[in-house]
Amino acid sequence: MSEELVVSGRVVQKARAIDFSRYKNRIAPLLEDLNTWSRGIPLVLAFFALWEALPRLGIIDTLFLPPFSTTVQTLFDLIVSGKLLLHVIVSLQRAAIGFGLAFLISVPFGFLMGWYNKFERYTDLLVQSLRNVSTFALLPIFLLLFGLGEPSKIAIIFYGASWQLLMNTISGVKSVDPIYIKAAKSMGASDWDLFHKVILPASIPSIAVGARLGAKISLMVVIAAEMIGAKSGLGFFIQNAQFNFMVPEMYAGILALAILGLAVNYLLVWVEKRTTYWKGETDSSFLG
Amino acid sequence: MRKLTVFQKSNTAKKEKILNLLLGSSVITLFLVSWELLFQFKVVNPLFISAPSRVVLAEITIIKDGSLLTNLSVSAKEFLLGYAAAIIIGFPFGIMLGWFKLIRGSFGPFIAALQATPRIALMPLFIIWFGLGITSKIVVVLMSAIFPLIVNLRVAMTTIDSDLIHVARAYGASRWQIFRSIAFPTSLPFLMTGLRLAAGRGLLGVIVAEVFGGAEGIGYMIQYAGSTFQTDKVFAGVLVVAVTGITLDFTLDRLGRYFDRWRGEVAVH
Amino acid sequence: MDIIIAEKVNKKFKLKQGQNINNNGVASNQIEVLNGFDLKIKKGEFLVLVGPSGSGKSVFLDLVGGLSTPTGGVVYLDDKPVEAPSSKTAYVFQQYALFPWRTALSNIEFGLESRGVLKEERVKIARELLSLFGLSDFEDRFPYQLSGGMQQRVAIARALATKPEVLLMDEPFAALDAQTREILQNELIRIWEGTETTVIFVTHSIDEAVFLADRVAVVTARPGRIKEIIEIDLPRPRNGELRSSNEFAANRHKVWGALKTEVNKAQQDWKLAPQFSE
Amino acid sequence: MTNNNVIVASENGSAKRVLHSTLLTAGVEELDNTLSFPVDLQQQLKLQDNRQVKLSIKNLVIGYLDKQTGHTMVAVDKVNLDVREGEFVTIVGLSGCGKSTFLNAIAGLVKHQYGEIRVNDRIVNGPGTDRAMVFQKASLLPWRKVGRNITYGLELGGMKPAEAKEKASYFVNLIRLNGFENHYPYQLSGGMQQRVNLARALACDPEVLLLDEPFAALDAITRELMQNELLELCEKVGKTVLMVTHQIDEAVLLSDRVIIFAARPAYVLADITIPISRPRKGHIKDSEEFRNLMSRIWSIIEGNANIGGGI
Repeated sequence: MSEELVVSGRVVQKARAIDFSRYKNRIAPLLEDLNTWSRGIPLVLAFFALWEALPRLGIIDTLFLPPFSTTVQTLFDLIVSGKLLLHVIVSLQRAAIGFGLAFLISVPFGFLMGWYNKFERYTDLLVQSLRNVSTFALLPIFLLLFGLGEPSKIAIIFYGASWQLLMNTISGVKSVDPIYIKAAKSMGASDWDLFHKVILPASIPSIAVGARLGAKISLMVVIAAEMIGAKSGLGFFIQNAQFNFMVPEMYAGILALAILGLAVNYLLVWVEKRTTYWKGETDSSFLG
Repeated sequence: MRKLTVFQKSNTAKKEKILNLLLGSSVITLFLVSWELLFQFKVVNPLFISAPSRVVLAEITIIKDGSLLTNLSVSAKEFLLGYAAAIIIGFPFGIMLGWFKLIRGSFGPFIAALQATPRIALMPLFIIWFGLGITSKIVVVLMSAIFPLIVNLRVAMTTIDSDLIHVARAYGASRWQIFRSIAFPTSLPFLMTGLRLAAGRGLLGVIVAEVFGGAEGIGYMIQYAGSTFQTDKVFAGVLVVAVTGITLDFTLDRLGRYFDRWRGEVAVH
Repeated sequence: MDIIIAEKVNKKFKLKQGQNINNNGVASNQIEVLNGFDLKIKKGEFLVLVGPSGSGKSVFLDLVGGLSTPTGGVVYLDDKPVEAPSSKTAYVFQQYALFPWRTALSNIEFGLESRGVLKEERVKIARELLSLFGLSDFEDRFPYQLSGGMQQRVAIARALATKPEVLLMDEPFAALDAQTREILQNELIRIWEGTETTVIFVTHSIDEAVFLADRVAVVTARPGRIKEIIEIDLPRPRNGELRSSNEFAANRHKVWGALKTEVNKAQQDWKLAPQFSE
Repeated sequence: MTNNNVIVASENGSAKRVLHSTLLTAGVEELDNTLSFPVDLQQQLKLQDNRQVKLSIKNLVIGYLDKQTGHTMVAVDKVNLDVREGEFVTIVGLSGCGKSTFLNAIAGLVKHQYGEIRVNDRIVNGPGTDRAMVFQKASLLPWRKVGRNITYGLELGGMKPAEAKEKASYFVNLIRLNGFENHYPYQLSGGMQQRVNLARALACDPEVLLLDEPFAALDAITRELMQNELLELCEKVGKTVLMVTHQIDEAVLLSDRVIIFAARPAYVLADITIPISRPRKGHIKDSEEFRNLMSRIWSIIEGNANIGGGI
């Protein structure tokens, strides 16, 4: 109840000042996030309790569902012994190489397709057709072509992740507001200026979303590829556990994968926000 | 700002479209012809890479011996049941998730975790639970298809134009009336997008499920042909999957545009 | 001494694929926005273009700015035909068009960068302009952190940074609320009266036109050409009080009189346009 | 709510007043004794008018919680206002002075803390069909065609679509959009959309029509045309209207009375009768009488802004 609040005009001024500084405050949205998420806690706890109770009470056979504590214990043991880490690193490595290649090739190609109308007219139909060929249906072909080793896995990750990156780059370039281009031209910007000072930064948000979705696909494809033909990696680990009926290990593997997936997703959402800091949106929808 | 009327079905638009199609297919033809030539001149190993002509022959063979029809009907059944289940569960769930804050908060962590986990890793789990039969495959399709629906409907509910809600309230609309006259129409285009994405994912789910633990279906056929080095048959199977996917996508896209017609496309100058 | 001369300028647009408009009942994919547009603009004057929507006022600015070329006729800038964006002109848009990924300061620097001005010099010029508009405390803000009025001030500063001879302003205040608009008009006239820049200003607001202009050029309904040029005989320097004077009202009356028939014509046109239903 | 978290901030002449939340719940007399306002002479002159009072606002106080400071701030401070049948009253004031909040409260979209709103002598609390609001943005339902947008309010009120459709054609005529019934909103220009918005409100046949800066989103020329159109329309249908605007010329052109609100919190600074005879035409804007009225209103607003510390 400070004195300055009494005079009306200044109150308005003050509220305005606060309004601007709010954008720099990074804690508020975080707190809001936490607040939303805290509502989820009861249900999450209930879920874990049920997971623990059902097998313990003999309602579900422990062969199908080991109790939650057993699963966590197994996961813990696997982490401590370093067995799991090895598989995780192998999987991440494959995903990263495949994704990196996709990024290096798709993004420049996307710029070409987005900017040069003629180029797109020729290539669009082919791209659309190939994009619609299910990655998993192609898996046997990749195996035939590249054998069971690393190249086939990286090739298929590359194939899976490329399309999303390509599509998002194209739409990013195409949706650059023409007024920016007009403004830059009116200030005498050269073609190179136009590209690296306007089109590139303007399409980054869209590319960042493409990268996030592409990374998700990479993770999915690497697991799939490892489940079919590999001797290492998280996918192999889970599949192997199932074959040998090591049910707790299988659950632990899936749990580890869920955690890994969440971590990767959060990381990418963070990267996305960092690259688009100038948009000033505090949207925390990583569900998309 | 002034709007210009757009006649979507004008002759010039049609001509442009046909031209684009011609240009595009010329590139595809080039692609196919060079593939065929590479094969004919033995530049590639025929064991690994088939040729367009041989794929067509294989396609005819599997149609004639009935194996395509048998496998296709199995896959279709798995897909349709899983897809339907995804709609039945995903539609109301997505709407509730967007409309009620409490539900959003409660289920948020589960959805985030499930979304972030590659669903394929759950495949061994489903096999343990539901066996190697059709049920586990339906569940995979369901799990693949449901998230695009949920996410799209949730987004639809949270992006409703607040000005419209304001208007409705000013005219004395009840919460149910607001839902029916504003939230529902808003969500329709999102629903169509969701359905389209879900179809793509569901199709992917069918193939994955059959490749991994199937004894019948298109995915199994491809997988089996691959492991026995019948390359032509692999490509024939892939072609069937691709054509199905493109057809489904095209149909749902058209349907989506119908529900989106009030948005219109206008040029502003 | 005329700095800009437009002679018999014609401009037609081909619409994007799939778009047609209705020209007196005939569907066409060409639209004629300027036809026989003649105008001479004196060095250092403040010229305002008013006219109904779609009468090609903005298109004329694009032609002067070298962002597009006329279909027929010539636009001369300093006796040379305009063919490409020139360093003598600068543009201010209704939508501000600030680059959202640049801060206020580096937005102002943009035009100077293309001209190869050194970093130190650029920052110095940009800071001076920011302080001229009272925005010194906001140099590190991104556009989304600024109000509409502030964004437009930065945009004007960005245009002035290159010391243009001709400033092209395309409805710069149309997106602002009534009060901010008046404040910015006052600010613009204060700053402009201290320079020798020629301004071509497009607006829909008659009050704005009368308040700012040396001369108001009324443009006809599409296809646009100059219908009438009205000298505004109000004294300078001008300030907000002028708005309620009788001379102001008299000038306003003159402009509205010239404009009214054109607006009505455009209205007819506009009712014809969307002539299809589902 | 604790008893010390309300700070009413307003500066009226030289008196500085601080109102505690206890007062918000106190009786009328106590409040009336605490705060007395200079009543403009014209207000008393108004009493001779014996048309029925359609909308009556007494001691209206609207507060809101300022999330930054956690204090309850007062947006509208004890406003009294009577609008008689067929009268066109306009509220002007600086942006953010609380006039839109005031209008929203009358529409029932914002809760008021104290005082009462009566329509036809009946206390209203919440939205109702006796009032209809026209917003600044046309906010038409984009998936409905023009005809069904006009009948939206009627349908919410439970009217059968067939019956509503009949009504729609009358209003389509009224706003001169014949032939556009089957167009989607995106196919209309801004001015046309706003006309549909107006028709949607009129279709509900409200006792009081509320206009919230109805033409602020339009370009200047369209705005002038729309003002003329509204002038004509109002003289035709003879509705009781309460409008909020930024545009002083708009206020003077259209209104019988112009109410000037002080800035934040809002209270009535002045109530000015516009003595221009009806029917009016748009060109009266260029008359000296009109300009004088405008500058008089402007000087009151400006004077208040300077006292308030400047905006």
